[in-house]
Amino acid sequence: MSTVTHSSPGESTTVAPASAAKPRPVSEFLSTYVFSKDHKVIGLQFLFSTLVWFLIGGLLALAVRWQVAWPWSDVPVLGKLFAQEGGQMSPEFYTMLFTMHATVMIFLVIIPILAGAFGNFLIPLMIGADDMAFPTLNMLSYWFMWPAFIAFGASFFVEGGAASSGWTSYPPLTTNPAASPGSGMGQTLWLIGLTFVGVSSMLGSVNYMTTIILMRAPGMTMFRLPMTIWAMFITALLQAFALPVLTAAGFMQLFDRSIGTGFFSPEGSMINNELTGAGGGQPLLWQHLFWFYSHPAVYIMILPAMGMVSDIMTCFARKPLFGYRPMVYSIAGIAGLGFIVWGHHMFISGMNPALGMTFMVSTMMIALPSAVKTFNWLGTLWGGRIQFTTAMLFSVSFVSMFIIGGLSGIFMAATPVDIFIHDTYFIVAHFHYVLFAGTAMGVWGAIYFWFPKMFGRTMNEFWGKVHFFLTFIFLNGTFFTMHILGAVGFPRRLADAYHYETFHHLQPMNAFMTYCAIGMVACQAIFAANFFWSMFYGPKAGRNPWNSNGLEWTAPSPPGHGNFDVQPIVYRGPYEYSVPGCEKDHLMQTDPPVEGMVVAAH
Amino acid sequence: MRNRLAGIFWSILFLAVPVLGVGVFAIAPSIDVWLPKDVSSHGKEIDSLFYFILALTGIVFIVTEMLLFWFIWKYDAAARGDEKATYIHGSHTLEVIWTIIPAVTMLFLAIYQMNAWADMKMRRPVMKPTVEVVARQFEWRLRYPGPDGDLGTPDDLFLVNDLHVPVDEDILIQLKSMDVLHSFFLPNLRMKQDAVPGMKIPVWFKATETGQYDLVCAELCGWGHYKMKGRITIESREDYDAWLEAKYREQEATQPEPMDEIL
Amino acid sequence: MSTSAFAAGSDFADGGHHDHSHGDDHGGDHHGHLKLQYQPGLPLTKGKLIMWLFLSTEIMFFAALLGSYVVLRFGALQWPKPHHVHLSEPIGAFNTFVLICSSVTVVLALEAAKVNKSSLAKTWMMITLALGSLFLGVKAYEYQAKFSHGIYPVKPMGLVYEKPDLYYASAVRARLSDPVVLEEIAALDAKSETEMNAEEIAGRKSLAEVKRLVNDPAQEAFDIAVVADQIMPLPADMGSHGGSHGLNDTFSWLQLPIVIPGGNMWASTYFLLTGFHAVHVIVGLIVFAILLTYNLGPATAGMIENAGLYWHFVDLVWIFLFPLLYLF
Amino acid sequence: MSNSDAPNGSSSSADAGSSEHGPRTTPGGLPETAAPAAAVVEASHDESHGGLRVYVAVFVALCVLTTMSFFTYSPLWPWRDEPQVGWAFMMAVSCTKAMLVVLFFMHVLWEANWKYVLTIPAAMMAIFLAIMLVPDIGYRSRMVSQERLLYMARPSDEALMHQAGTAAEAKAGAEEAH
Repeated sequence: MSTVTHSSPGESTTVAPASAAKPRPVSEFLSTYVFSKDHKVIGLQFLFSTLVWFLIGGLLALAVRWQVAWPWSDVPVLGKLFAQEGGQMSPEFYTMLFTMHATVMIFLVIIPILAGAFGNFLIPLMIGADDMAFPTLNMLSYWFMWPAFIAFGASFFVEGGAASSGWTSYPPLTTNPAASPGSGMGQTLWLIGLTFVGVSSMLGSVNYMTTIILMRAPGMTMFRLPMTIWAMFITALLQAFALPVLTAAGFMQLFDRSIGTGFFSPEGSMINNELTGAGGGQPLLWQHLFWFYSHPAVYIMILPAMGMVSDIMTCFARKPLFGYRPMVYSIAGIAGLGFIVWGHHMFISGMNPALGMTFMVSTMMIALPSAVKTFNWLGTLWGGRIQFTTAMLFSVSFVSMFIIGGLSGIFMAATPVDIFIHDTYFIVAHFHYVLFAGTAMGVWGAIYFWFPKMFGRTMNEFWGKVHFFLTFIFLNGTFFTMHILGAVGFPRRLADAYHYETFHHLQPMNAFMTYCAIGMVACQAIFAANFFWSMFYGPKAGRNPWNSNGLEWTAPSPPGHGNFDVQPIVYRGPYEYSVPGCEKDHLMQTDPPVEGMVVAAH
Repeated sequence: MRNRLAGIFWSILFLAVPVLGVGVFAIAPSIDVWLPKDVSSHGKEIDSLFYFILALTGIVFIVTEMLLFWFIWKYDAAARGDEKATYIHGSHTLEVIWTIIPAVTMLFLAIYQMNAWADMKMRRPVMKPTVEVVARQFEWRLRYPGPDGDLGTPDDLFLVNDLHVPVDEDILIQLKSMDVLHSFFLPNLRMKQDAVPGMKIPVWFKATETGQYDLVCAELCGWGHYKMKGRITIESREDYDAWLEAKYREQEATQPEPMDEIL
Repeated sequence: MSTSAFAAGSDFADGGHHDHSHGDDHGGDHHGHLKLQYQPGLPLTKGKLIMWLFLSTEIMFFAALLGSYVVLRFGALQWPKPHHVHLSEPIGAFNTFVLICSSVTVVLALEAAKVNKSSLAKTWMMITLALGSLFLGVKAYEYQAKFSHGIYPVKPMGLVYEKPDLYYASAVRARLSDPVVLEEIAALDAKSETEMNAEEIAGRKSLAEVKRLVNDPAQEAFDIAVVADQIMPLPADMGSHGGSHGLNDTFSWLQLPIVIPGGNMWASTYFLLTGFHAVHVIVGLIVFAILLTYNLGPATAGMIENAGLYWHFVDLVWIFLFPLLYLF
Repeated sequence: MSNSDAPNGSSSSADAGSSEHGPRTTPGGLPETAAPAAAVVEASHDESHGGLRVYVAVFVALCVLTTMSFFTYSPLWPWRDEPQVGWAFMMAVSCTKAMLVVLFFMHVLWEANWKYVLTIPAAMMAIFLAIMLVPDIGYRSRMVSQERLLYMARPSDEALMHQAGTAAEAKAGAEEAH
């Protein structure tokens, strides 16, 4: 196994020892580790919270898979909950499981781990700032997640269980408590939780943008920013503009549910032969408002991972990023187009078909920036000196998997094909390839990559690779098969589809996928063990264990309060690897220029 | 050659992605895990478009994944000796090429399918509805126009979950929902349309073969979503008329009063 | 010195927001970490930039609400006229005027603070606070007018029915057979005409007519419309809303269901829009109240400016809400 | 790529409009580019704009405009039968008022070019969202079901109410005359 030296030779810069941790009175524990305003602590708080929810979300997924593979069979462990039903899962419970799996994964894991954890940790470090522009606001953005954590968590224990109308929460199923007797309070808590996630994201995003615009180190122009920062910046932009719409819609739905307004329920609709109130609204209104946020949210969930993967990949290919500006423009393009394609979630929803046609064209166009990014990543690998570290393997697999997720998207962008595959497992396969095989792999890569900066120690490479290998195998086993199920038309969200003649023969395949899913969750134990073991006992990392270029690697590991012990001054972009005529194969952004060296600035 | 084996190992892992990926798609039809039998006239278009996109994405998939494999195989640090990585920031020409080619392809695809979409969802046949389907938790309520051919008259025929349509004729379904969102999904007819409360949405198709197939609800509609199962029977005009007649008589026998207060 | 120029670029930002002054707010003893210099970005202070970014998120928030209102309103086949729902245009116009005045006073407070006229700034700020409170007071009065007529967005309290149909008739019947109402009616019937004023005499007569009509098995749509008209007439023209006087007004205990075509959706959107606007006003007032505790000099000008930006935005939303809700 | 083939070590090809004349290698030179920017920050707070007179003028204009839109409510408004005219007029007035507030009270008139970057995308997106809602929600009656129509308030309901009102008035009048 090729490993990377952990002590950097390039570390001989001026530096004083890391700002020493002075012994502090116990009373300060809270302000330092709990209500800290330090972006790094907040980032780690986000990281740990989201990893816990990641585990919960994963377990929920396993329970979902169990029901899909072996419906109405006795569920291990969980079965105790259903003792009165003979250990089987009820369809209400199954509905709740997949709803909460998606909710937890999207709102409590992916978005906060990318923007909250990595955005917080990396933005000031990578742009050379001592902290966020508004540390208090930043702290609040973390603590506003807690009401959401509590609301979502508590909803499992209220009467009727948690929300069970899908993470899309389509009315009138959600606005009328009578429509789904299973979710009374749960759905309301869901909406409240969503509002808090929204407030938290909004606070975070305006703060990130302010920080990136105003607090870059001298010489760090916009086009010298690492891709991670560009991605975070544009993600913040997306959040700032799209999220308020969902917040507004969430309030409307909350009022529909609780006080009987009628924004989303039409007149004359009946539940169990009883009129549901005056109404006057339109269910499609929610869908439009919801997807106006949630489509950009899909990019919120992948752009930061794209940025981080670009940084990791250049570092371990020891090569400049291929096409820096096109990469930036394509992120911006994805974001811009992301706002005008939401209707492709609604092709068969009863939306005006003419509108569907316009959304189809804009959706097709979004393949462009995605293609540009993929080709540029390939271009980055081309001619490199690739080091197979765990972080690199995760990054490469991000590209490999994103290709699959991106290409399968074309199927559903084609409106006639979407008629058939909409709401089938084809969609499930598509977004799991983007969000799990894409984003989650990118996040793991980022954890392995920036772990030394977070904790001052490196993670174990061997077990990291074992973790990667198993995850990679199992994830493809789980999710690739879903494409085939989708081609049969196997619908999502069915507690039991085998009583349909068309889907009767798909049970063995689902069983196979469930085995893979169990393996996938199980092998995360390796990751967890590696993570915590390395936190305390891993080999000490120097400032720059990977010989990387970014500003964060000039700071001590872990950085002290204020991040930098020398004023970072930036002379070049972040991807100057293997510069001809330079002795080292990397040239940090802060390295002063040497006479006679030719660097093409981008 | 330090650690070349590791590079080979990981490269082959990534090579497995296109190999197995294509393999799965190649094997699936032969074990009958594939698009269900198509018995509609417009389904051909959807299927051929599906195959077209499959071929297109398949090629891109194979090419890009093979390139990925090749690059990490070839540019493994262990394989490159002391050689430095190529110092290059990108290529303007390449960027232009790989922007324009997908752009043209995508635009072609978008325009190419517009007609099919318009046929399926926009150019509604001019005729009276064959049947009205009202979705509700958790069943499909069907309402046939009866002898006079008009819906909403006292001679309407009411059935649940048992949809019959004549073969080789244009069918126009009037789709409604009584309570929440449902989705009218006929896998074998390649037809899917959400039923929205408060809306009356036309759905049309033409069946080409007789037989019995599934009618599935494809939009989450509550805890009983999974059991919202209907059947569609496609039969010849004579059989259809006879069936209608029989059902109508059955209804008259059991239900002496017209049910026009039911919506 | 060169460093100070940088410091000016970054630290001026803290004019208003004490969120981030190096070493100050981090609690404990981490003072004196390296003070970093920054690349000049936009010619804006941090506080102002984040306020503008926040305002753009607010634009989207109100865009969703207003957009929904507009499409729902114009998509409806029937929407109540302002005088059907007891909206008073002059009051709305007055409130617009109040908000505009408050916008001016904020600007004047800022100008005064910039030239270090602290007490003048404080006076303007007090006036702003007073105007904002006046706005809320008027708003509360308007809400009260709706509530007193049974127009709520809330289910059990709202009395609004969309149309005079069988459901409406049965709701009237149900209310009329409520024991409390029966008792009151009995008391009313027992009264002699000399104890009542003319209005009550007429009211008693029309109540009897209503009772007869809703219980008439042969009632027609027109009869139910007559019932609805007796309970709460829809004024035919603007300007006559003062004259819309029905049974519900004569006998406040009666609280019979009323008919306002399109009234439920109207109530939903009206309370949603004005409610969220009022919440923003309240937040603004809290900010102003906090500002008043400071010495309003040039040092706090940044803070006043940011608070002012927010307040102007709130004003801006009302500028669109007023015609959309009151005059359309 | 295209822009700035500046040799390695050139400082700050500064974005956001500040010029690129910073000295090459020495960090000490950097603040030279920074100084003008800092000056701009200062400048945006001096007394070169605004002033009581402008604010009062804007205030008067806003009051006049409010009165104008309120005028559509008065009996003197000539287009009582065509509400669309009034709507268009009121929206125009509102937009004018909004512009005045944004330009003068929010000082946008005197701001640098960032104002376009920040305000225009938000405004465009807001308008786009509303426009895209029109075909589905703005035309709710497009594919409306019979049931919904049955329960929906329609202009005929209002007409019926007015009819009832007129009848009641006539009856009351007759009684009085009697």
